[in-house]
Order: sequence, then structure tokens, then C-alpha cells
Amino acid sequence: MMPVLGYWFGIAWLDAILRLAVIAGVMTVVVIFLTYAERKVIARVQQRLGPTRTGPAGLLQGVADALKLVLKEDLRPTTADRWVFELAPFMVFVPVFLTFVAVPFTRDLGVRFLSLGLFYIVAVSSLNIVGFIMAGWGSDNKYALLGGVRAAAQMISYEVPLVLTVLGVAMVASSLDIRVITERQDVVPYIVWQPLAFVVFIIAGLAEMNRTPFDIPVAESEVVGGPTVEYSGIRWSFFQLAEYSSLFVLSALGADLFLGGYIWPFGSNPPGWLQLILILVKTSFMILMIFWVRATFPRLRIDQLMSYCWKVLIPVTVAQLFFNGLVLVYRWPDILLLVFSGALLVGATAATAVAVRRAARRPRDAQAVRDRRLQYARGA
Amino acid sequence: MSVEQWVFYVLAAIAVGGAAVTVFARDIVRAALGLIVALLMTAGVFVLLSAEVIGLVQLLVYGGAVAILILFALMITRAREVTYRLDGPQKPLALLAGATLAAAIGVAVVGTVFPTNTDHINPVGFVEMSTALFQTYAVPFEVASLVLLVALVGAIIIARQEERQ
Amino acid sequence: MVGMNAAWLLPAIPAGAFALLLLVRNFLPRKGDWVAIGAVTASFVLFFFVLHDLMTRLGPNFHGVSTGFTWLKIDNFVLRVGFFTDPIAIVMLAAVLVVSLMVHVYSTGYMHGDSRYGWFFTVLALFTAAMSTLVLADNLLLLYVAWELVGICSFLLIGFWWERQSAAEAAKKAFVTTRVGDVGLLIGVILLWKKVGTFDIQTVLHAATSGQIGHTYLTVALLFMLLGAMGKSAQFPFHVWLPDAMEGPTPVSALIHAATMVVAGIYLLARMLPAYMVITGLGTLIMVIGMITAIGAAVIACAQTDIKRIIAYSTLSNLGFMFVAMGAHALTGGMFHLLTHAFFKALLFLGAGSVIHAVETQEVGDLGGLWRKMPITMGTFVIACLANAGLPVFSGFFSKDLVLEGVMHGNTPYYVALLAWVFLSGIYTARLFMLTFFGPSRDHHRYEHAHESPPNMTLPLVVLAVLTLLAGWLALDSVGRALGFPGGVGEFVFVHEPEAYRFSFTVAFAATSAGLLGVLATMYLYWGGGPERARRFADYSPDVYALIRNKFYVDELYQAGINYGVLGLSHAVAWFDRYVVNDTGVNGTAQLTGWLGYRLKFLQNGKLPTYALAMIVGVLVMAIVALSMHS
Amino acid sequence: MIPLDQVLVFSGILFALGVYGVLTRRNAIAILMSVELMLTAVNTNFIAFGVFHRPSLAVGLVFAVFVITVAAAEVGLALAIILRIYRQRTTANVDEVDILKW
Repeated sequence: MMPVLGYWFGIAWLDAILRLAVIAGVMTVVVIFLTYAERKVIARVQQRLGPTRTGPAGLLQGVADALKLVLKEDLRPTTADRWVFELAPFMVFVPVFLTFVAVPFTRDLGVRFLSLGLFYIVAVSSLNIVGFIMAGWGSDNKYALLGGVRAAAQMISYEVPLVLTVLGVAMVASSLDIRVITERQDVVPYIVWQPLAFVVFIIAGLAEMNRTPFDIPVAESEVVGGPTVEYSGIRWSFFQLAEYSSLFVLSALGADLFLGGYIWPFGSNPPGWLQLILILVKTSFMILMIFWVRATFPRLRIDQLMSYCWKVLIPVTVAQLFFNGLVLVYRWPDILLLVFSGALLVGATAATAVAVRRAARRPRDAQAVRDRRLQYARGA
Repeated sequence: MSVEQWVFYVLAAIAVGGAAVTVFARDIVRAALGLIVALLMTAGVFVLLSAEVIGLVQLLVYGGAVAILILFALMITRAREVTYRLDGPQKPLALLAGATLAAAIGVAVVGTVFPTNTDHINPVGFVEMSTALFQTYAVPFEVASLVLLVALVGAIIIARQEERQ
Repeated sequence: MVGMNAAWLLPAIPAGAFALLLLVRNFLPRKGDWVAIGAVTASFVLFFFVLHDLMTRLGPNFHGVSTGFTWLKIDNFVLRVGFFTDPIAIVMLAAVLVVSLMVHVYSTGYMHGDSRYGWFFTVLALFTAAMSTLVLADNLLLLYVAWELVGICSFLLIGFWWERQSAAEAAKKAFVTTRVGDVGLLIGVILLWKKVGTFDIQTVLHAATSGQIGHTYLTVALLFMLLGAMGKSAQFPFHVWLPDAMEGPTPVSALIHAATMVVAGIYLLARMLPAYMVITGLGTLIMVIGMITAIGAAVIACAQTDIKRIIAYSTLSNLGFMFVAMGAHALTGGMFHLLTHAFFKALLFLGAGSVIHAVETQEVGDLGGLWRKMPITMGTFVIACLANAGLPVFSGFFSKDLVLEGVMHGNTPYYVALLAWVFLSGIYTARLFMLTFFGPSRDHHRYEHAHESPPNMTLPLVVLAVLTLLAGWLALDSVGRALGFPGGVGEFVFVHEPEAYRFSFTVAFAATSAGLLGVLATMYLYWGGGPERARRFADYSPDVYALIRNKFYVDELYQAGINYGVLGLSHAVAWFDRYVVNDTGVNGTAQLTGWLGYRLKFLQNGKLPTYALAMIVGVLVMAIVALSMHS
Repeated sequence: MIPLDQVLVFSGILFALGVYGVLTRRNAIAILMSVELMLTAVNTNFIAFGVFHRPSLAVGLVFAVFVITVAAAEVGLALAIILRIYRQRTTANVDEVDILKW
């Protein structure tokens, strides 16, 4: 077991409670910092300054926001379904919280090291869909409901490619233990062998987190914040907490799975401080990339989102799994993994580009889609 | 009484409560939420029974499945029906049947002497289970996947709106 | 060398001819009559090979030869189509084939120009096949099948001119009446089969004689079989169908209702005689039945005016006589009389047919003096009549004597009664030919129109007349030996031991004088001026004459039985059927079902929860039952 | 350490509740939920017997996997059918879908 967070007092239930407390604390700090970081990064990208007033260089802006939220009144619409409305933020937050449990940060630093860690994360992370639906439906608000439904459709769809990419890595490493997967990358990180998986992982992760360009469920200009529209104060902060926690967890997981985690490029067992630095750097890289995407791309339409998932992402990831299986079963050289995965990545990119260009040339398509949707909404 | 047993009681109680909500709730979304509670707690029971894989599969499958169920419920339940009585006229009879069934199962369980030694759990390892699933029962597994595929295709065909309508 | 193993060909050839004619007779020249005649001729020729083979094998330990093939096999139960050849069968077969051949030839003339000429020969072929099968059958089931087949042929041929109401009625009557007996036969066969486990006749007989079958059981079974024999052979009280059967064409009367089919009953008794001999009382019963039929029919024959009916009653009378022979266990005499009777009675019928063909009436009152016009017919007819009257030299004399001698031992009352029967035979026979051929012609127009029949009709008459003249001599040992037989008929056909024919002067004298007396008395009554004397004689006692004229009112009695008994019962049954079976049973069930269906259909309310509830309740009931059974 | 019969009683209660739901619900989706409940109860039994049996039976777990698979297939098809019915009759109430009656 890990020395840093070992069996404190040797009592199981006390140990569990302490661990939960630690997670909560770490997550809170991380989230506060991340909100600040995002605002700063995006501001820079957009050639603004971002928060500067609170604290040095605006560093305490997040803390101030958090304090404000905690102190704000917790409003609830009178027609809302009380229990559902009030439990929804927890239902969103708890799964993220639970995924945090299984992510190893260094060889010894982590809450729990599960032999089925990857599977556990995949399973648990799917649960927060229910939270969004609860929020959307419990608010008794049309926009909230619309957002909740959008969130459900999007997250269920993108869970499939996400699981498939993770599975690709697990196949190459032939383990579901995240630490084992990470430590197999002491020479070459899996982003080399599975470039397609890495790209799809980021895309699907964005969709899972409802982040731009897949922020359709919470789009302010369409559904004014979606499921969270009726929330305020501490409950709204839970949504925020969940969003940025999952951003952090997913980035850490991506760093572990694709970027060599706390090991690469310093051999099989670098010292502990180096491991921590490595993982922080790589996680930060992932997070920054996601911020970068947010600052760059416009929002997609929901039909484009769905088509992209079912017509591009799932086929190519399934194909990648198939080729992985071939290479692993017949013990072909590892380079073929890169060849297949890269070829698929190139193909998928090219196909997407062609489709995008063609769609742009046919504005009537969009009109037709809108007409059909209207027709459907009228119950035709 | 060990901690495990207490945990089991708590999980089971919550699961039964969720199930009760599922079948007694007047609101279909609440029923669905009760269902997911029941299913998650049952997954917990699976983990307690050292069948972690099945527990996780349960989470994975039913998290999405229940969400889909709610979506459909919202989609095809007319607004006035959301608060409409969900139960049919044969409620008393159904109650009687359910109670009798529970009693019968209880009597059967209590009255049965289970043939093998059941005083402690024998965990099934992940590898062991995978071997069973992919080697011993490879053909049934393939058939099951085929069933799934056929069901998927069938569902698409059934649900697809005719183009010329 | 073709021998007894080819016995199966005897029925098979006519059967093939039947199949051929049934399918393609209308496409054949002359409607295929030559096919039937050829088939019968072939069988007839083959018969001599079989006969020759049989004679070479004949000896004290010879019982018969069985050939055939398996018909069907169920587990270890085997049913054969087997053919059993022994002297009894051979004698019968001789009668069947000779008469059949003659009738076939005769029919080409008699039936000439008939609209269903081809059909007639088709059925004749079937009849020949069926009759041969009946005679040769080695098991009771096959015998029964053939028995029914000849019944069918009889039905078809009696009703040959079914446009005539009376013919159709007669066919039905014959069929229904014989059916009563046939059912008896079937029951008897089944009873014997249940006990012995096989249909094979020899096995059954062996079982019966060796005491394997209880006497009561055997008696019941044999009584049922006797019922069959009585029906087929038209014994009292089933005799009523035979005179009516004269509605059929005359060749049919000759073949089926005189020579062959009606003696099937006699043949059955002869075949089963060893079994009948086991039960002591049965012989007496058969004799009594035969005697009633013989005397009664002879008396009725004296007062009939239809030429064919007179001969038909004569046939009945002779059948009764043969029954008496069987009852007295005089097998040899009975079978011999069967043979000779077949010849002379067929001859009588064919002669009568020739007359009818010529004058187109059957009423003897309209005939007379025909001897000038039809000398050949007259000659052969007289021979047949003398044989029938049992006068010496003619075949009837020998066979009758053989029977009388058999009966005489220990059965004196029957012997005396048979002498009376001989007397009566003389009377009606003489009356028949006196009225037909002598005296003045009573219908001038018909007389003028009359002519001798064509050669294809007179030839069979001559052949049969020769046979009638000569066949009787076979009874004598010396004649039999000269022909190659081991002896006379007595040596040839026997049950236990050969009984050589000893010419008994007493019997011959008594019988001859009785017959002669009858003939002479009748000749006196009808000599010269016509029937006036006879009419005066009848007027002595008009009541008795009416009684005899009306056949003792048996038909009327039956009709009354049918009117009051059967129809009354039918009314009761019809009431029961209409109100109990139909209204309550059939309609009631339907209405109940409909009502219940109407009520219960509402259970089928189309709602899934209801169905699911029903399912769960079913599961629960089963679960509770299982639980309570376990604990 | 949980006794086997307690697990079985738990699953029995779940199953009975599911049966009650199937019998009493009118909304097709709600019926589907009750069916899921029943299937889970059955799965609990499979797993319980699988792990309590000695030597342990992987079969029980494998069967549970199959049950979940079939349940997924069933949900997919059932939802498609319900959707179709809804489009035709604008209701998901099984009481109103009774054209198969007498």
C-alpha cells in the first residue's frame, strides 16, 4: 500500500472517511485553481487580461467566487420536484468524485489502486448522466429539461468511443490496472502506438464534460445554461465542482494512459518528486489543450454532434480495436499498431474534413434538418 | 455481526426502498430514479459478494439504460400523463400476487437446505471468469453478442420512421 | 410343371381381367367380353393342371396344399393371402369354373345389345375371381373378404337393370338380408380368431377338434358362422331374397343364384364341418333348418307361375336339401349334389333364359307348346328337369341317393321327410316343363314370334346337358377309376374315411318311386287341355292354395315386422336423435360453448397487465403446489 | 460475510416488487423498469449461487453477464416497439393498446 496515504490508525471506516475528506479538499483546491486558470488562458488567447484584481495577478479570484457561491441564497422554484431538484447536483458530482478514487498520480500517490481501475472509472463516470437528467427534469423548466435531454443523448453517445479508446490502450498494455498501464510506457508512451485513441479520447472527453465545442446541453445562447439554469449558490457550485473535477481527472487519466504518466521519459522508476512533477506537467498539458480547444472552436449543432460520433468516431475506434487484436494475437511488430492507428486517424480526419466542406456548401441540408425536427416536434 | 453484513443490510434496505419507489411512485421519472438507486445498490451487493466485475458492468449498463428510459418516458408520456395515475385498475390483485410471491420465495428459501457448503464466499477471479466467458462459454458468448446485434438492428428497423409518410 | 402351387392364378387371372375391363372396356372391341371369357377359359384350363397335381398327391395322409404370400405383417401377427387346395375346394371349383365359363359364353347371346354389356362382363369377371378366392381361401379373413366381394357382385348383378324399380328393390333386399348373415359370419370369425390367434382354417379346425376351444365358446362361434351360411345360402328364415333376386339377368341367376354363390354357405359348412361335428346338437339344427327350407320351398314352387321363380324355389329347395346333407354330416353326398345341382340348375336357368329370350315373358301361363319351336332348348330342359326330379340315370339321381343314404343312418324321420321332398320335386319339375313346352300355346302372338336361340346360347345348353347326363356316374367307383380318380366321389371327397358308394336298391327304389309318382301325378293334372284340372284341384281348398301361392306370407310377415318394429323403433330413435342428441347434445354443446365463449371472451380484454396477472397467478399456484408437496 | 439465504430473500423481495410493478403499471416504460428490477433480482441469485458454491462457479457470473446482455437487447427492442406504438396511437399506456381483445 502507499505510504503517503496508508491505513491511518488501522481502522477501516476512519480510514475511508479520512480519504474522502482528503479527496474533497484536493478537489476543491484544484477546481478553484482551474477556474482561474481557464479564465486566464482564454483571456490570453482572446488577447484580454482576465482576472487581475483579486489577489496577486488575480490569483484569489477563484476563492472569492467560491465564497460568494457558498454565501448566496439557495433558490428552488416552487413547482420543482423537491427531492430530485436538490439531489441532482450530488448525483452529478459523486461519480466524478468516485472516479478520482482510482486515478494514480504517482506510483505511490493515489487514493486506491484498483486492479480493475480503468473499468471502474469507465463504469462510474457514466453515472453523472442521470444527475444532469435529474437536474433538467426536476427544475420544471423547459430550457433545463431541454438541456438535460441533450446532455443525456450526448453523453451516452460519446461514452461509447471513450470506452473503446480506453479499451485500445488496455489491450496494448493487456491490463486494466492503470498503474500497470502507465508503467508499461517506460520507453514509448501509448500516444505513439495509439494516436487515434488519444485524439478520440480528448474529443469524447470534451463531449462527456459538455465542454466546447460540445457544450450543446449547457449552451447559454440556446438553452441559457441548460440543466443548471434554475440553480444558484452552493448547489450551482457543485455543478462547477463536478465539471472542473472531471476535467482534472480526465486529464490525469489521459496523462497516465497516453503520455506515460509519472514515468516517461525517465526510465522505469524515477524518484518520487520527479514523478509528481512529471504527472503535473502532463496533466497541465492536457488541461491546457482542452482550454485551447475551447477558445478555438465554435459550438456544433446536435445533429452534427451525433453524426460525428456514430459515423466517424465509433467506426474508426472499432476498427482500431480490431487491428490491435490482430497485431496482439499474431504478435506482429508493435510498429504496426502505429501504422494502423495513424492511418485510421488520417482517414478519419480526411473524412471529417470532406464532410464539413460539403456540408458547408449545402446550406439547404441544415434547413431540411430543421424542418424535419420541427415536424417531429409537432408530433407528425 | 461483521461490518460486511451491516453494509449489506444498508445496501439491501436502500435497494428495496429504491425498488419500492420504482413500483409505487406516481411519477415515472421518480420511478426511474428509484430504479437506478435500486440497481446501484444491487451493484454494491454484487461487489460485496466479490463479483466486482458484474457490479461494474451493472453500473456501466444501467447508468446509461436508465437515462435512456427516462428520456423515453419524457418523450412519449404526454404532459397531462406525467402526473396521471400510473397504476392500472388491478392494483389490489397485483399487490396480493406480489405479496404471495414474496412469501412463497421466502418460504422456499428458508425451507431449502442448500446442498453445498455455503458458509463462506469463494471469490471468482477476473481471470477465472474471463476464461469461463471467452473459452468455456465462448460460443454462448458469441451467440449473446449476435443476439445483441440482431436486437440492435431490429430496434433500428422498428423505430425508424418510414420515409414516405 | 404347373401344379397346385399355381392355384393362386385361378382367381388372379379373372381379377386381372376385371381390372382391365374396369379401366378400358369401352375402348375394346365387343366391349371386352372376350377378355372375360378368355380369362375364365384360362382359369378353367389351369384348373385341370391343379386337379392333375392334386390327384397325383392324393393319399390317406393328404389334407391339402397351401400356397400364397404374406399380405400384411404386424409384429408377429402374419396375415396371408393363402390358397388351400383340397378335394372339397376342387369339387366346388369345378362347379364354379364350368358354370362360369358356360354362363360367359351364353351371355354373349343373351345380353347382346344391352346398353351395359361391357359392365356385365366386368362384374362377371370380378365374381369369378372372388368366388375362386372364396373357395380357395386358406384363412377365414380372406374367405370373409371374398364372401363380401361375391355379395357385392350379387348386389350389382341383381340390380343390373336398376332403372326398374323392382330390380333395385330386389338388389337392396338381397344385400340387406345377406348382410344379417354376413355380420354373423364376421362375429364368428372374430370369435374364433380371438381364441385361436390365427385365421388359418386348418389350424382353427385342428384347435376345434382337439378340444382347445371350449364347447360353449365353440358353439356360439359356430352358430354365428352358421348364420352367415344361412344368409348366403338363403335358408329359412333368410330365404326371401333369393326369389326376388330373379330380377337380375337370367345368366346371373344361373351362375350366382343357382350354381355358385348361393352354395357358398354349403361350402362354408363343408369346410368347417370337422368343427361342426364336434358339437352334437348343431347337426340336428342344421338338418331342421335345411328340412324346413327344402320342403317349404318345394311346396311354394308348386304354386308359382313365374318360370324363373319356380326354378328359384327349386334352388332354395335343393339348398335346403344340401343343408340337410351337411347336418347329417353326409359331406360326400352334399358336395356331390352341389356339383350336379350346379350343372342341372344352371342348365334349367339357362334353358328358361332361352325361353324368355324367345317369347319375352316369364309367366308360364302365357307359354305352352314351345317344343316345336325350340327343340334344342326343350331337349336340354327336359334332361335338367329329370335330373332335378332325381329320376335314374340322370346326375341328380346319384347325388340324391348318396345324400339319402347318408341321412338314412339313424335319422329315419328326416329320411322319410326327404322322400316327401323328392315327391314334391317331381311335382313342380313336371309342372314346369309341362306348362312351358307342352299343351296348346296360350298366347298366340308370342308363340308365333318364338324362335330357337342362337348357337352361342344353345351350345352351353348342350354342354351342360351332357354334363348333367354324365356327371352322376362319377359316383360309381369304377367310373371314377376309369377317369383317373382314386375312386368314385366317395373316395375323393371325405372327411374321416372314404365312403365308397354302394348302390342301395331300397333307397334308389323308394326315391325313384317317390319322384316318379310326383311326375306322373303332375303329368296327369296338366296333360292335354291345359291347367283346368290343376285349377280344379286347387279349388278343393282355396285357402291352402292361397297360402302356398303367397309363399306362406313370409314376405308380408317381414314387411309387417319392418313396418311396425323397425319403423317404430326408428321413430323412437329419430325422436331421441332429434331432441336428445341434436338439440341437447349437438346444438346444446354448441350453444353452451358459444354462451361460455361469449362470457369468457371478456377475459381476453387485450390488456397486457391482465395477461401478466394470469401468468403470475399460474406460476404462483404451481409454486405453492410444489412447495406444499415438498414440505 | 453475508449468509446465502439473506441474499436470496433480498433478491426475492426485489423480484416480487418487480412483479407487482409489471402487474400494476399502465405505462409501458414503467413496466419495462419493473422488468429490469426482476432481471436484476435474478442476477443477484445467479451471482449468489455462483460465489457461495464451492468450488466457486464462474458459471453463475457468466450467466449474469448473459442476463445483462439479453436485458440490454430487450430494452432496446422494447423501446423501439413502444416508440412505434406511440407514433401510431399517441400513447404509451398499455391499457389503451388493446386492439387484440376479443
